[in-house]
Amino acid sequence: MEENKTTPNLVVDLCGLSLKNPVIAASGTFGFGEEIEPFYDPSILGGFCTKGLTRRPRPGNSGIRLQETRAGLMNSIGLQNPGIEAFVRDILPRIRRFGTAIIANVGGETMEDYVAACYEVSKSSVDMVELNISCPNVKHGGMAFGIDPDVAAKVVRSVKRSCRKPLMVKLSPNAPDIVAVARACEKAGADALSLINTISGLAIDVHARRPVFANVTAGLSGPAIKPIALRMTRDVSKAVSIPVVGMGGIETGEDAAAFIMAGAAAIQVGTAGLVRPDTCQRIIAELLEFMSREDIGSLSEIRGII
Amino acid sequence: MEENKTTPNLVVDLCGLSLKNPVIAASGTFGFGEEIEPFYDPSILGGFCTKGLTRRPRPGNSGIRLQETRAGLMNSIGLQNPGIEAFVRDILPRIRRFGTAIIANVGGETMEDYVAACYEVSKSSVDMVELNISCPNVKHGGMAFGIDPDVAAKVVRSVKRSCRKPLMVKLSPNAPDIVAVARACEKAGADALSLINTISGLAIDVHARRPVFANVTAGLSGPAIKPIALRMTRDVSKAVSIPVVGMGGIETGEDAAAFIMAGAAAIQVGTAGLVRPDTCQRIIAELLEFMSREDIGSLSEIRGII
Amino acid sequence: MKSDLYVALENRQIAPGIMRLSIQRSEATGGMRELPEREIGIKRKTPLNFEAEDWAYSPVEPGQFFMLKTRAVEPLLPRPLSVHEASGDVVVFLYQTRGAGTKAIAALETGDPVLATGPCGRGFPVDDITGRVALIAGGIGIAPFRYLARRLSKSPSISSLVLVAGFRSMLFGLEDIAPFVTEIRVATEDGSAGTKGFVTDIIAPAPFDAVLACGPIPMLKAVKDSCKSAGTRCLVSVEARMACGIGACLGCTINTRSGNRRVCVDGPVFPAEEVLFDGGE
Amino acid sequence: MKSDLYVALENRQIAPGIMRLSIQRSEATGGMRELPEREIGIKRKTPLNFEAEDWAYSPVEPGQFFMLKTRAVEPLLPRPLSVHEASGDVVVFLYQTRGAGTKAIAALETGDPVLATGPCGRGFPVDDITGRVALIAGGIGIAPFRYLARRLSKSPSISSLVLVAGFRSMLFGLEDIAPFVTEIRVATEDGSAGTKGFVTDIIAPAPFDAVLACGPIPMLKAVKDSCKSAGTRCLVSVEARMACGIGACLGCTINTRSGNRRVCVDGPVFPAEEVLFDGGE
Ligand SMILES: Cc1cc2nc3c(=O)[nH]c(=O)nc-3n(C[C@H](O)[C@H](O)[C@H](O)COP(=O)(O)OP(=O)(O)OC[C@H]3O[C@@H](n4cnc5c(N)ncnc54)[C@H](O)[C@@H]3O)c2cc1C
Ligand SMILES: Cc1cc2nc3c(=O)[nH]c(=O)nc-3n(C[C@H](O)[C@H](O)[C@H](O)COP(=O)(O)OP(=O)(O)OC[C@H]3O[C@@H](n4cnc5c(N)ncnc54)[C@H](O)[C@@H]3O)c2cc1C
Ligand SMILES: Cc1cc2nc3c(=O)[nH]c(=O)nc-3n(C[C@H](O)[C@H](O)[C@H](O)COP(=O)(O)O)c2cc1C
Ligand SMILES: Cc1cc2nc3c(=O)[nH]c(=O)nc-3n(C[C@H](O)[C@H](O)[C@H](O)COP(=O)(O)O)c2cc1C
Ligand code: FES
Ligand code: FES
Repeated sequence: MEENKTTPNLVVDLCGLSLKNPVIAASGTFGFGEEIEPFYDPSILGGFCTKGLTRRPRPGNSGIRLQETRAGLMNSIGLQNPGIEAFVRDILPRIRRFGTAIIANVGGETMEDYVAACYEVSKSSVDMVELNISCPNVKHGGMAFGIDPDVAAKVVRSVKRSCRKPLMVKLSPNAPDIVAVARACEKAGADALSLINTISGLAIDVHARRPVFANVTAGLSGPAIKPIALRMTRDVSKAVSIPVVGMGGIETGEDAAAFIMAGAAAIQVGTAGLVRPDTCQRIIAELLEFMSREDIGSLSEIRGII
Repeated sequence: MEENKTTPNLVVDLCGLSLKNPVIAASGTFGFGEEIEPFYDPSILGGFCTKGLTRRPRPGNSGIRLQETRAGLMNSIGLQNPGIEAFVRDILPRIRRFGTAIIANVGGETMEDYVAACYEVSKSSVDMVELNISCPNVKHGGMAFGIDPDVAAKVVRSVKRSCRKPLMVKLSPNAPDIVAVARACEKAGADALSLINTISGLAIDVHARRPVFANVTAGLSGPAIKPIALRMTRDVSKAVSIPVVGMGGIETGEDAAAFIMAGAAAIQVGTAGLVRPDTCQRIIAELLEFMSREDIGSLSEIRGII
Repeated sequence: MKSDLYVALENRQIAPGIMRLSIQRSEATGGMRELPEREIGIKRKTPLNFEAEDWAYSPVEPGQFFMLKTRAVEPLLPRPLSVHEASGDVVVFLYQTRGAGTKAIAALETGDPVLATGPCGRGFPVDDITGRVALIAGGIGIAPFRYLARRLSKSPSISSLVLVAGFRSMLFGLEDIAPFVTEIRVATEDGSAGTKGFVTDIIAPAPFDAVLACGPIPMLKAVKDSCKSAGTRCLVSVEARMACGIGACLGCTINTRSGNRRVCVDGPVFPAEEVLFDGGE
Repeated sequence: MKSDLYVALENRQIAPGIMRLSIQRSEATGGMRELPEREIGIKRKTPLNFEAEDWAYSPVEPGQFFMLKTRAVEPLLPRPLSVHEASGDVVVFLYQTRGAGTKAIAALETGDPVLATGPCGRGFPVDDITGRVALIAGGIGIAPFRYLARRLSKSPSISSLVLVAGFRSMLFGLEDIAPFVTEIRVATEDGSAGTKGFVTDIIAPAPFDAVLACGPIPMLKAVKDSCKSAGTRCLVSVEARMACGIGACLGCTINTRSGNRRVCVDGPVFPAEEVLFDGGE
């Protein structure tokens, strides 16, 4: 075999933001990045998304917050976070040194919340804003904005007006028509899209004869949902011309390659990073290895070929 | 502990059809019932659904038809079947002796197909018709009818006019709003509903750089989808007053109990029966054991309590 | 055909990536339905004396297979493996570790329980094969040929039995078959043993009354074609992805002259002229 | 805190449903990142001599825990287990087999690889505990107390150390702790050993300077309340469902006087008065 292959190029341009590689740690599964430091240097990542931030601090949901399912994890955290102000003041200065793209994931309950929160956080040194209109675990707001294309367009348009950083909109797999929402967000000015957030599911404790979660339903993530996430990533990629960041059940470098073949510009890793802290590091290495083995020089050679 | 408990009562009334117990083998995973005979006496079942039948014989899809995923199975069989006529003439007389409810699962490509097929098969000795308006693996028809409430209502109304047996409509989890479709089917005259059919997913062979399935997407079933199926079973049960038959990833007696607590009148077992031929037999035993242990005398005590 | 609990007796690597597994169905496990959480208390190694008798529980045709599932939760589905030998209360498999399923099988240790459903499908019609016979194996396709050769060697209507085996590089499984055949011919793709090339380079079907083949699709196709030209009867054992293995899911169908057939119950052995490789011809 | 590959040295049942697992982090595995498919070639049993030294890799606080994951694909998530002992390159766990995760751990055999992340969380502040000390354990809550008792027994500022242990019926783990405490009191719910009743029936906090408790929530709540009345300092080790164990997912939060706290990094040991059992008070 030929031996003088060059190392594959993993660099990704995400609407102007240059990422070292396409591997981004997903919101809510990576804290604010500090938790990973004992395990590896976060600078190796393409980037990471912060835990969902809201205008005001939120305590999150009470009761059980996690339930494992076959090859999956259900969660009902409920956007527990210290609020944008505390994030920008106390946390961001500490994590800026990581030398990787910081994407602020922003949640909300009202249109005004979203606009104010995105404006506020976009004035800071974060590299990008990920607008979470797809959280299934908050009663008023969150997912409601990601369900209807018109409502999604409205919130994106409003946020976009004052958001000073590239705006990535995170879509909900629970939308009746995720492609329609994607198109509406693109038209409303989104710079990029990310998908999927968790899928609404139900767990029942048959012995106690009640739902496991206080909110009854909760969001399903992990390897179980990968085929569904991959299908949606392809559907949305084919429908829009802005970059799409795919996620849902990614565990390996080959999973990452599959999402890129389905059209993703970059990918995010959530649940698999909870299973093992060094997962993202391993996925980057595996993706490089896969590309070398299969003689793929850069991601654009395989992006969207399916 | 008290020892003189009576055996729990598993009998289910499904719109006039009395089932020995709520465990029904799901369509497409049980052939025409004959394959199970070497393993157990099919008369122990509440009933079984035949492989999807169509007006004319169908060869099904070519290419790879199965792909395992984490805790799931993707299939793209494409309604391979001998057609209603051959079923009624050659197969039904042989399987009538099983002494369990036979539910004819009917697929189609056009409104006329559905009406003719249901009429034809309902004249035979089958106990019930399950109208499959949710097969994701057939290009024209199938799932398309289960996506839009108005279209679903139309096909149900038309079929119902000439169908001589109770009509159960099988819903698609790929519908934008499964509850709206359920309500429309109820209003159009459905006697019962069953859900969920498989969820549309995508698998990519990253080495070959192409989709695994010739149809690109295929239907996901098995334990991976259980939380989603359970959520939809509850949503639909709460929205309609006709009986709902729940399925999706059921593997154990406790899983069956969870679906019943979520509102199901009965349950179906698909993929788990492929993993081990004796699964339905085991689920019946486990459900009995669960009820005895938890001191539940009959299913109505727990049905819909969540 | 039954679905029962067995115990792993021995699971041994016989060549890189190639393992041999023996499982035992015994009184102690025959009645059990569930995979126990820890090992069953059976560690004795039954001496594998295959000369004596056939499988004790039902007739087994060479080419039939079992669906095997270990205690591992993943992968979900059982995996089909051909009967390599069957005798007394023991069944032996020869297999190549490829993906998740065969890896789970490779992890079995003596005493571990295995759920096995079988014997499944239709094998080679031993009583119906006569005269000069060639067995053609490609790689792990050699697995069913030990039991097939033993059974054929007992048949008075067989006059000669030649094994033609092709490998990528490493040879395996030959010594188990040697006692039962009149001749062995070997080809390797890299020329490291036998003739360099493919099995089809070292056998011409014309002198044979029957050719029985098992191996990868391109090989089966080539064997089919050359048998057709030579007018030699040809039976092939076909692989397909399976879920149930008992005919219930239609996941394993192949296209044949008589329409779709399920590999798991109508096969895996088919007359070669029946099988439409590449979906059509 | 690190995530590394260890090898199971010994995994033994010490009472019905209760197991003790020792794992070793050695030069041979310290650098490995992946769970190999078959066992690693380390079968030696390190003599477990815990008198001598502390864990070789970093200081371990009693009450800290590791997240353990075996090769089994299911369950997906690792499981938290408290440090029962830590010495040299060996960590020992005492655990009860409950669901899928602990069952997978119970299936570990000598030589099997285990992925362990730890030591995680905040344990008991050994240097900060003085005078007359009571350890209160409910059931498997006794697990961290062997290492805790050994560490406390070395502290010159401890004047007495009483272990108060409650069980449903069967006793376990006591003999490992006995050498390090001045007194052991036992209660069983069925009265089969010690006093019939709950731990709270056999200890009054007043005579103690500190009470350290680990066990089910209702017990912790009762201990907290009686310590409050008595004015005795009380520390409790709390359980919560965990996904990551490193503070990244917020799945393990409990409600405290200072708001939500993550059990995995802010705990599992908390001052009892901080913890709002039942979400509020
Ligand atoms: C009737 C029958 C008898 C068989 N007998 C033997 C035997 O005696 N010894 C032996 O080593 N193998 C035998 N096989 C093949 C064996 O079952 C496959 O190796 C196995 O299904 C692949 O499973 P896996 O878990 O190793 O790989 P998987 O992880 O399932 O897949 C690995 C790769 O193999 C492919 N694959 C999956 N299933 C099949 C299949 N059924 N056939 C071909 N490719 C597949 C997939 O596309 C994938 O790329 C037999 C197959 C059949 C159908
Ligand atoms: C910091 C910490 C230290 C621990 N130390 C030990 C120890 O030293 N020895 C020991 O035996 N156990 C210990 N545990 C508990 C152990 O982790 C649980 O037994 C385990 O999480 C349950 O997992 P499973 O796979 O056995 O059961 P699962 O199948 O996950 O669940 C079985 C049942 O346990 C419940 N459950 C799940 N997770 C937890 C949890 N974290 N706490 C309480 N209940 C739960 C579920 O509701 C379910 O009903 C500790 C837990 C924590 C948080
Ligand atoms: C514990 C947990 C918390 C999460 N919190 C958030 C969040 O705050 N904001 C958000 O947009 N997504 C959140 N998610 C969703 C993930 O970012 C991701 O979209 C989803 O888990 C699918 O990817 P995965 O299968 O790789 O986990 C959360 C997921 C988990 C498991
Ligand atoms: C191989 C296979 C074939 C199927 N064929 C049909 C079919 O013909 N008609 C139908 O209504 N559903 C069909 N289904 C869907 C199942 O009946 C069931 O709705 C689905 O698999 C979810 O249940 P499970 O998770 O228990 O398998 C098929 C499923 C599988 C796995
Ligand atoms: S594998 Fe199910 S029909 Fe053959
Ligand atoms: S378990 Fe993830 S934050 Fe504690």
